[in-house]
Amino acid sequence: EGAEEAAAELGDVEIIYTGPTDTTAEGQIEVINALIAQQVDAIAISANDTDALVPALQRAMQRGITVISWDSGVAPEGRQLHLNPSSNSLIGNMIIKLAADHLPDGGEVALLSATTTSTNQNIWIEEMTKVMGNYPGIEVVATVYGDDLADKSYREATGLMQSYPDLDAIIAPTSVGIVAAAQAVVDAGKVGEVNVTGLGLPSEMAGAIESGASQSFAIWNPIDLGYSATMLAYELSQNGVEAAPGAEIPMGRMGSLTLDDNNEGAMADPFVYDASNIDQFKSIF
Amino acid sequence: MTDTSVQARHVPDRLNTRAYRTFRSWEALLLAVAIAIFIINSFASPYFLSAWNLSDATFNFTEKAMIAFAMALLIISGEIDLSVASIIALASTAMGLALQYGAGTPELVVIGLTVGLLCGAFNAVFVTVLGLPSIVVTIGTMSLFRGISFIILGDDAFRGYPASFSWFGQGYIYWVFTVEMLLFVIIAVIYGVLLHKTNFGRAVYAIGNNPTGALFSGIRVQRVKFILFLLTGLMSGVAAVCLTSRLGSTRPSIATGMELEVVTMVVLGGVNILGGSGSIPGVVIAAFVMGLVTFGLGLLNVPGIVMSIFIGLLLIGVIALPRLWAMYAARRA
Amino acid sequence: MTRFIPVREAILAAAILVLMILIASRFAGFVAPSNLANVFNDTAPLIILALGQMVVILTRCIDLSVAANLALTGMAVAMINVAMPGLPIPVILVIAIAMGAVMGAINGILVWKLEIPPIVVTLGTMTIFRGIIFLISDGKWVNSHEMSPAFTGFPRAEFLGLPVLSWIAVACVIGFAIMMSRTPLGRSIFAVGGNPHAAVYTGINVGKTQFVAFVISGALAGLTGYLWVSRFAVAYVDIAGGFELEVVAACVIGGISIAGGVGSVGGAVLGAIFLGVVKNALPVVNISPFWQLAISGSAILIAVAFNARAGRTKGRIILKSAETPTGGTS
Amino acid sequence: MTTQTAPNSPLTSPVVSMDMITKTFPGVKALDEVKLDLYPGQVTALVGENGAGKSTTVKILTGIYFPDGGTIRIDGDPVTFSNPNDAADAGITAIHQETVLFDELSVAENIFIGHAPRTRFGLIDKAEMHRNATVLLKEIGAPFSSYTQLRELGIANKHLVAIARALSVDARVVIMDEPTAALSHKEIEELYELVETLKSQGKAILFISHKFDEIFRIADRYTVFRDGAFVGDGLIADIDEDALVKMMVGRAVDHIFPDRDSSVGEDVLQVVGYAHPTEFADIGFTLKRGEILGFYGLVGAGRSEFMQALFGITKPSKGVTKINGKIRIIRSPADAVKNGIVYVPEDRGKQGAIIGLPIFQNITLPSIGRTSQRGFLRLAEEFKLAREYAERLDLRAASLDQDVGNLSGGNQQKVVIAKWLATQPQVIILDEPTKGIDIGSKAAVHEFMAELAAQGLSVIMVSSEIPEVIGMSDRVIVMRDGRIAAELAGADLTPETLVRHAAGITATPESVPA
Ligand SMILES: Nc1ncnc2c1ncn2[C@@H]1O[C@H](COP(=O)(O)OP(=O)(O)OP(=O)(O)O)[C@@H](O)[C@H]1O
Ligand SMILES: Nc1ncnc2c1ncn2[C@@H]1O[C@H](COP(=O)(O)OP(=O)(O)OP(=O)(O)O)[C@@H](O)[C@H]1O
Ligand SMILES: [Mg+2]
Ligand SMILES: [Mg+2]
Repeated sequence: EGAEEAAAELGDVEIIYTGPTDTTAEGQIEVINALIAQQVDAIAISANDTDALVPALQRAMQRGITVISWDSGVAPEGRQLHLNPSSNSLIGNMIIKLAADHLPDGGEVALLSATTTSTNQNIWIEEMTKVMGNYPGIEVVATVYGDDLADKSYREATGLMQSYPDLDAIIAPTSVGIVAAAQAVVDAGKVGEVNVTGLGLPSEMAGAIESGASQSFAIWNPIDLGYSATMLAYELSQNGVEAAPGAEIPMGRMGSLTLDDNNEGAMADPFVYDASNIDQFKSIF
Repeated sequence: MTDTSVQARHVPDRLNTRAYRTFRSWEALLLAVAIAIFIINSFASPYFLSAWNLSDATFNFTEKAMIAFAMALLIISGEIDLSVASIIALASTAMGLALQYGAGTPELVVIGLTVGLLCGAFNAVFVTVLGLPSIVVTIGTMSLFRGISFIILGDDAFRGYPASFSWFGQGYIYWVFTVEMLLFVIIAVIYGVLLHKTNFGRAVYAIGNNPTGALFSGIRVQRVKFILFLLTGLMSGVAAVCLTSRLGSTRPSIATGMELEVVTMVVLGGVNILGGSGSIPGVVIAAFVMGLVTFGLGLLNVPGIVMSIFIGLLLIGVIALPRLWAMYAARRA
Repeated sequence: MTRFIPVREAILAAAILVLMILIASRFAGFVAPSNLANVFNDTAPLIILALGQMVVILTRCIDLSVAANLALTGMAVAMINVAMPGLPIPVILVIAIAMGAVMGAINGILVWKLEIPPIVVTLGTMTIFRGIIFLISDGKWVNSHEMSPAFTGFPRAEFLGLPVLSWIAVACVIGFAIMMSRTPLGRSIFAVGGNPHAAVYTGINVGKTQFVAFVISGALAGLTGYLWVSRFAVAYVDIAGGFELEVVAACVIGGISIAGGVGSVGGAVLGAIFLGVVKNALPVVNISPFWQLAISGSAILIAVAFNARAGRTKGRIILKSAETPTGGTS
Repeated sequence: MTTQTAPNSPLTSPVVSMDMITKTFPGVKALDEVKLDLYPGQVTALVGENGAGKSTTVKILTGIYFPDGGTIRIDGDPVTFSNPNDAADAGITAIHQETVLFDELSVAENIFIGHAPRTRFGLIDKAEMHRNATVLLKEIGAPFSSYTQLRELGIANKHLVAIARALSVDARVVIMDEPTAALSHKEIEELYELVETLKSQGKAILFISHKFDEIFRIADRYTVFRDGAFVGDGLIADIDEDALVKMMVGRAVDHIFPDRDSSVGEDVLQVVGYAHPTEFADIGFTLKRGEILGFYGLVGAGRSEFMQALFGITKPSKGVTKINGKIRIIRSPADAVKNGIVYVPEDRGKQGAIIGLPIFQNITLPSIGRTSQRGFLRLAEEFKLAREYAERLDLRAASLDQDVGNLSGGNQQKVVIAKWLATQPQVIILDEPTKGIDIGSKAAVHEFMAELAAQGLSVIMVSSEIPEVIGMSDRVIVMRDGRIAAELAGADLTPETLVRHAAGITATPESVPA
C-alpha cells in the first residue's frame, strides 16, 4: 500500500510485488533471477536470510540494478543500503520496556522468537540483552522459537507458562508469535498474570488487547515502510543518488534517511498501541 | 528331448506391444509439454528468449535434478529417500564447520561429498540391514539430519567461503554455460548409462518389480539397494556443494522442502512411484519442464504459492490426461 | 500367538510411560492430571488426523494433502464466519466436514477412477489446496477479533472437565474402534490393504474402498480444520504447514504398516500421543530449541525400529523338538 | 467313495450354461467362442493344457472378468455379472487357482469376509462367525482353529481355508480350480469326500485338474479346451484317458517316465549336518553327478525350507556344503549361483518370475554376467540366449518382449525353469517342478530332467506326487517334521514305503491309496 502511494506520487514508477512459494532463500533467489531477467530498475527486498541472497543480489547489481533491503536485512555486500523500520537498538529497548513498564517490582520474562534464522529478530534480541542492565529486577528466563507457526508458537508459549509458573510476561517480537502467545494466555486462564507484549499489528492484536492478554505492544507503520523503501529505491536508481556512509537520502513525506557505516538507516520509532488507541488503528493495518 | 515334443514354436523377439508404446509415448508427451511451455513462455514474456536469462533459469532445476537422477533409480528399485534436503543441510553445515578450521576448496568439496555418502549409508543401514521401510526411515532421518545442523549452527550461519569455492555454484564454463549445467549433463549421462545400459540397471528394474524374485534370481538385492542409497546421498552431497557455493553461506534451513520437489520431478519424469519402471530421459525432460514453468511464471511475477498450483496440476494432469483420453477413446470405440 | 498386535501396542504404551517418567524426573508438573489433560487436548488434532490417515494407509494409500486440506477448510470456515457471524456452529461443522470430504473425494476419485498412485495425487493436491488458500484469502489473515465468540469458543468449551476438542477426539477414537473391528467397511479396509488381489476375488471393490478411505480422511481433515482455526483463533495460508508428515509419523510409530493391511486404532492413537508427549515435553524440560528436531527425528527412528522387532512374526515351526524358538528366522 | 447319487442322465438341464464366450487380453485371445455346461449333482471336469483358458473361464463365471462376447445362462435365463458379488448372489462360488486370502485376518474372518453374520445393530457378530467357521473347518477336516491368524498357516492349510470360504456361501455351483495341487494325500481324500457330499446335495461342480487319475475318479462329465477354443465335451464314462489326452493336446502323448541310464558319477554335492532352530535338523546327504535325487514328504515337511537354506536364502544355524569335495560358504543366492547351485522355487508368482519384466530379461537375469560385457548389457546376446531356452521348453508366448505377467501359470513356470537352465548349473533344485503344469508339458519337463541328468547335471527334485517321485528318482529322501525319515532306493522305493515314512506310520502298512 505504501509502495503504491509512493508510486502514485512519483508518477513514472511501476511496482512489481512478488514472493516465493515458501520462505526459503532458494525460493527468493528464483524470484530475484526472474526480476533480473525483466531488467527492473530496482529491487527492494526483505530477506529471510542475511547471507544466502548476497551472490544473487550482487549479480543483480552487476547488471545495473539498484538493490536495497528493508525490514529484514541483507549483508552489506549484497545491497546498496538497508532501511531499518526503526533503529535496532530502539526496538531492542522498546520490547523490554513494554514488558518492564507493567512490572514495577521486577519479574520473570520470556522471549518467543520466530525462526532461529530470522535476522531482524535476533538483532533485536541482541540489542535487548545489551540494555537489560537498565531494568533491574527483570530476568529473562528463556528464549524459545515458534518458527512463525501459529501452533508451534502457541505450544511454546504454553510450555513457557508451565515451566515458569511465576512468569510475568512473554515478549514476542514477531507478529505470528505475539498473537499465538496471547491466545495461549487466554486459554491457560492466565490473563492478568502473564502479559504478552512485543511487536504485532493492531488489526491482529485487537482481540488480545480487548481480552487483556496484552496490555500494550508496538509496531512501526508498515505503510510508511513500503513508502520509504520505494522512495529510496527511486532516488538511487533514477536520481543517481549515491548510497555511502553518512549520506542523507530523501524519502518523500518521511523526511530523509541517514546512513551509518554499514549503509544502514532507520525510519522512525515504533509506535505503542494499547487499549486507548487500538480501535483507531485496527482497521488501518 | 526334441523327439517327444512337437516342433518348437517360434517366439518372435519383439512385438510392439501396447505397454511398449505407452512407455514410448510418455517421454514424447512430456517433450511436447516442454516445447509447448517454451513457446508459450516466449510469447508471454519478452524477456524469456535471452541466453543469459535462460542460463539463470537453469539454476531453478540443476541442483534438484542432480539428486533426481539418483532418486529415480532409488524409486525404480521400490525405495524412496525423503531426507535428501536434510542431507544437503548437514553436508553444508559440515563444510562450514571445516571452513572454520581452515579447510580450502578441495577439502570442502571432499567433506561435502563424504558427509552426503555417510548420510546415505546411515539410511541404507536402516533400510537394508534392519529391514525397515525407507519412506518411514527417511521421514525420521529428514528430521535427524537437519536437527544435527541446527544443533551445530543454532541461529548462526557459516559464511566467508573462499572465492575459488564459488566456482561450483556461480562459475561459468563458457559464455552462458554454467558449471552446474555441465555437472547436470555429466550426471544425467552417467545415470542414463547406469540405468539403461548396465547389469546394475537391470538389477534395479528387477528389484523394483519383484524384490523376492530378484533375490531368488541371485541378485544381491540388499547390496544394490545399499549402493542406491549411497548414490542418492552422494548426489545430495554434490548438490550441497553447488548450493552452498551458490549461496555463499550455510544456514540449517538451507534447501528446506527440496525433497518434495525432487520427488515431483522424478514422478513427472514418468518414474513409477511404486517402483519397477521409469527412465532417465524422462527425468531430464521433467527437470526442464519444471524449470521452465517456474521461470516463465516468475517472469510474469506470479507469486510462488500460485506457481505451486501449476506444478501440482501439471503433476496430476500429465498422468491423468492420457488416461482420461484413453477412457474417452474406449467409450467412443 | 494370535495376539501379536496388542503386544506391539503394549510396547508403545510402555515407551510412552517411560518417557513420562523421564520427563517427570525433570519436571514433575508435567504429569499432573491437569497438564496431561492439556497435552491430550493439544494432541487431539493429531489423533483425529492420524485416525483418518490410518484408514488411508491401511488401504495401501497415503494422504499427504491432509494438512493442506485442513488449512483450506479452516480458512474457508473462518472467512464464512467473518462474512456471516451469526451462522450457528453445527452448520459450520457440517460445512467443514463436507468441504474436507469433498477434497478427500477428489483425491479418492483420482486414485480410484484414474488409478494414479496416491502419493502422486496427494502430493499434487497438497500444493493445489495450499495455492487455493492464497487465492481465496489473497494472502491475508483472518484474526481472532474478526471471528465470532461462538466460533472460537466451541472447541474450548468444557464438558465434564475436558474441552470439547478433547471430547471430539475421544468420540472419533471410539467410532473408529467400532468401525474397524465390527463393520464390513472396516473389514474391507483391512482386506484391501492386506491383499488387494484377493479382495477383488472376494467381491470387494478395491478402488471404491480406497475412495471411501480418502473421503473419511478428508472429512476428518475438514473437521480438524475448523477446530484448528478456532482453537488458535487465526487462519492464514501456512497453518499446519508440514503437519502431514507428523500425521504419517504418528501412524508409523503406532505400528500401522506403510505397506497396508496391518495396524490398529489403538496403535494410531498411541503413536499420536507419543509424538504429542514428546512435542509438549521438550519445551518444558528446558531442552535447547535447537535440539528439538534431532530429538524427534531419533524418536521416530527408534520407535519404528522397536516396532518392527515387536511386529516381526514368528515363523511356523516344523521341528517337533524345536527348543524355545529364538525368533531369528530368515 | 460314497453312494453315487446322480445318474449320468443327459436329461437333466444345465444350471449354468456358457455359450460363445470370448475374452481377449492385450495380445492374447484367451477364450474364443467357448461353451461350457454345468449340471446339478454332477462333476464336470474342465481339462486343457496350460494357458488353454480354464482359469479365465472361472474368472468370467465368478464375475472377476467381464467377457467380450457370448452369453451366460442360469437356469436358462441370460445373466450378466458385473462384479464378483453378482456371481455370488447367483449362487456361484469358487476355489481359485491362486490362494486369494488375507494374511492379516483370522481364519474366520477370511472365510466370512463380505458376508459375515450381523447383530441386531448391523455390526459383525464375531461369536456367531467363529461358531459357523468352526463347523465348516470341522467338515473339511482342517486341523486349526478359526481364531488362527492366517499368516501362521502353511500353504496347504491356507488352501483349506479357501475351500471353507467357498463352502461358506450357500451355493448351487461350486468351482474348484486345481484344488488338490497344494494338498497332501490325506487332505486330497477328504476333498474327494467333500465333492461327493456336494454332489449328493445336488450342487453342480466344475473341477479343474491336470491329474488324470482324479478326473477319472470323481468327474461325471468333461469339457476340453485347447488354446482358448472349445474342443469337445461328454460323459467321462464314454471316454478313456488316452482319448481325452489326445483331445486336449491334439496329439497322442505317452506319459511314461523316460528311460534313464542311472549309472551315476562321482560326488558333486555333499551336505553335512544342516540344522535350523525351528525348521529342520540333522540333514545330510551326498549327490552324485548325473543323479536325480527325489525329496518326498507331506506338504509342510520342511523340504522347501531346507532347499532354500541350501540356496542361501534361509540362514541355517549350522551345516556344511561341499562342492566337488571343497567346502563352499553360501550366504546368498548369488553365492549359490556362483557355485553352480540353482533353485527353481515352488511359488513362481512371488519367488520365480519377475512380473513386469519381459520374458527375455527374466530368462537372462541370473546369467546376465554371461550375456553382458564388463557390466554393460548386450541385448542381441540376451535375445539369443532367451530364444534358445524358450524354444527348448516350448514356451507359448506372443513375443520374448512380452511381460511374463501375461503368461498362463504353466508358461510362467517354464520361464522360471528356462532362467535357471540358462545359467548352466552343476546342481539344479526343482521344487515341485510340475505343479500346475499340463500333461504335455509335464512329460516334456520329465524328459528334460532326464536329459539334464544324462548330460551330467545333478538334480534334486522336491515333489509331492508319488508317481513322479518314483518314476524319476534314482534315490529318494523322505522328510518328516523337518528331519530325514528315510532314504530309499531300488526295491525299497514303493508308494507304500514312501507314504509310511512320510506319515510316520511304523506299524504294519495300512491300506495306502495310490
Ligand atoms: N490378466 C491377463 N492378462 C493378459 N493375458 C492373460 C491374463 N490372464 C490370462 N491371460 C492369458 O490367457 C490365456 C489363458 O490363461 P488361463 O490362466 O485361463 O490358462 P489356464 O488354462 O488356467 O492355464 P493353467 O493350467 O496354466 O492354469 C493365457 O494365454 C494367458 O497368457
Ligand atoms: N505361513 C507361511 N507364510 C509364508 N510362507 C509360507 C508359509 N507356509 C509355507 N510357506 C512357504 O510356502 C512354501 C510351501 O510351504 P509348505 O507348507 O509346502 O512347507 P514346506 O516347508 O515347503 O514343505 P514341503 O516343501 O516339504 O512341502 C514354502 O516355500 C514356504 O516357505
Ligand atoms: Mg489356470
Ligand atoms: Mg514346499
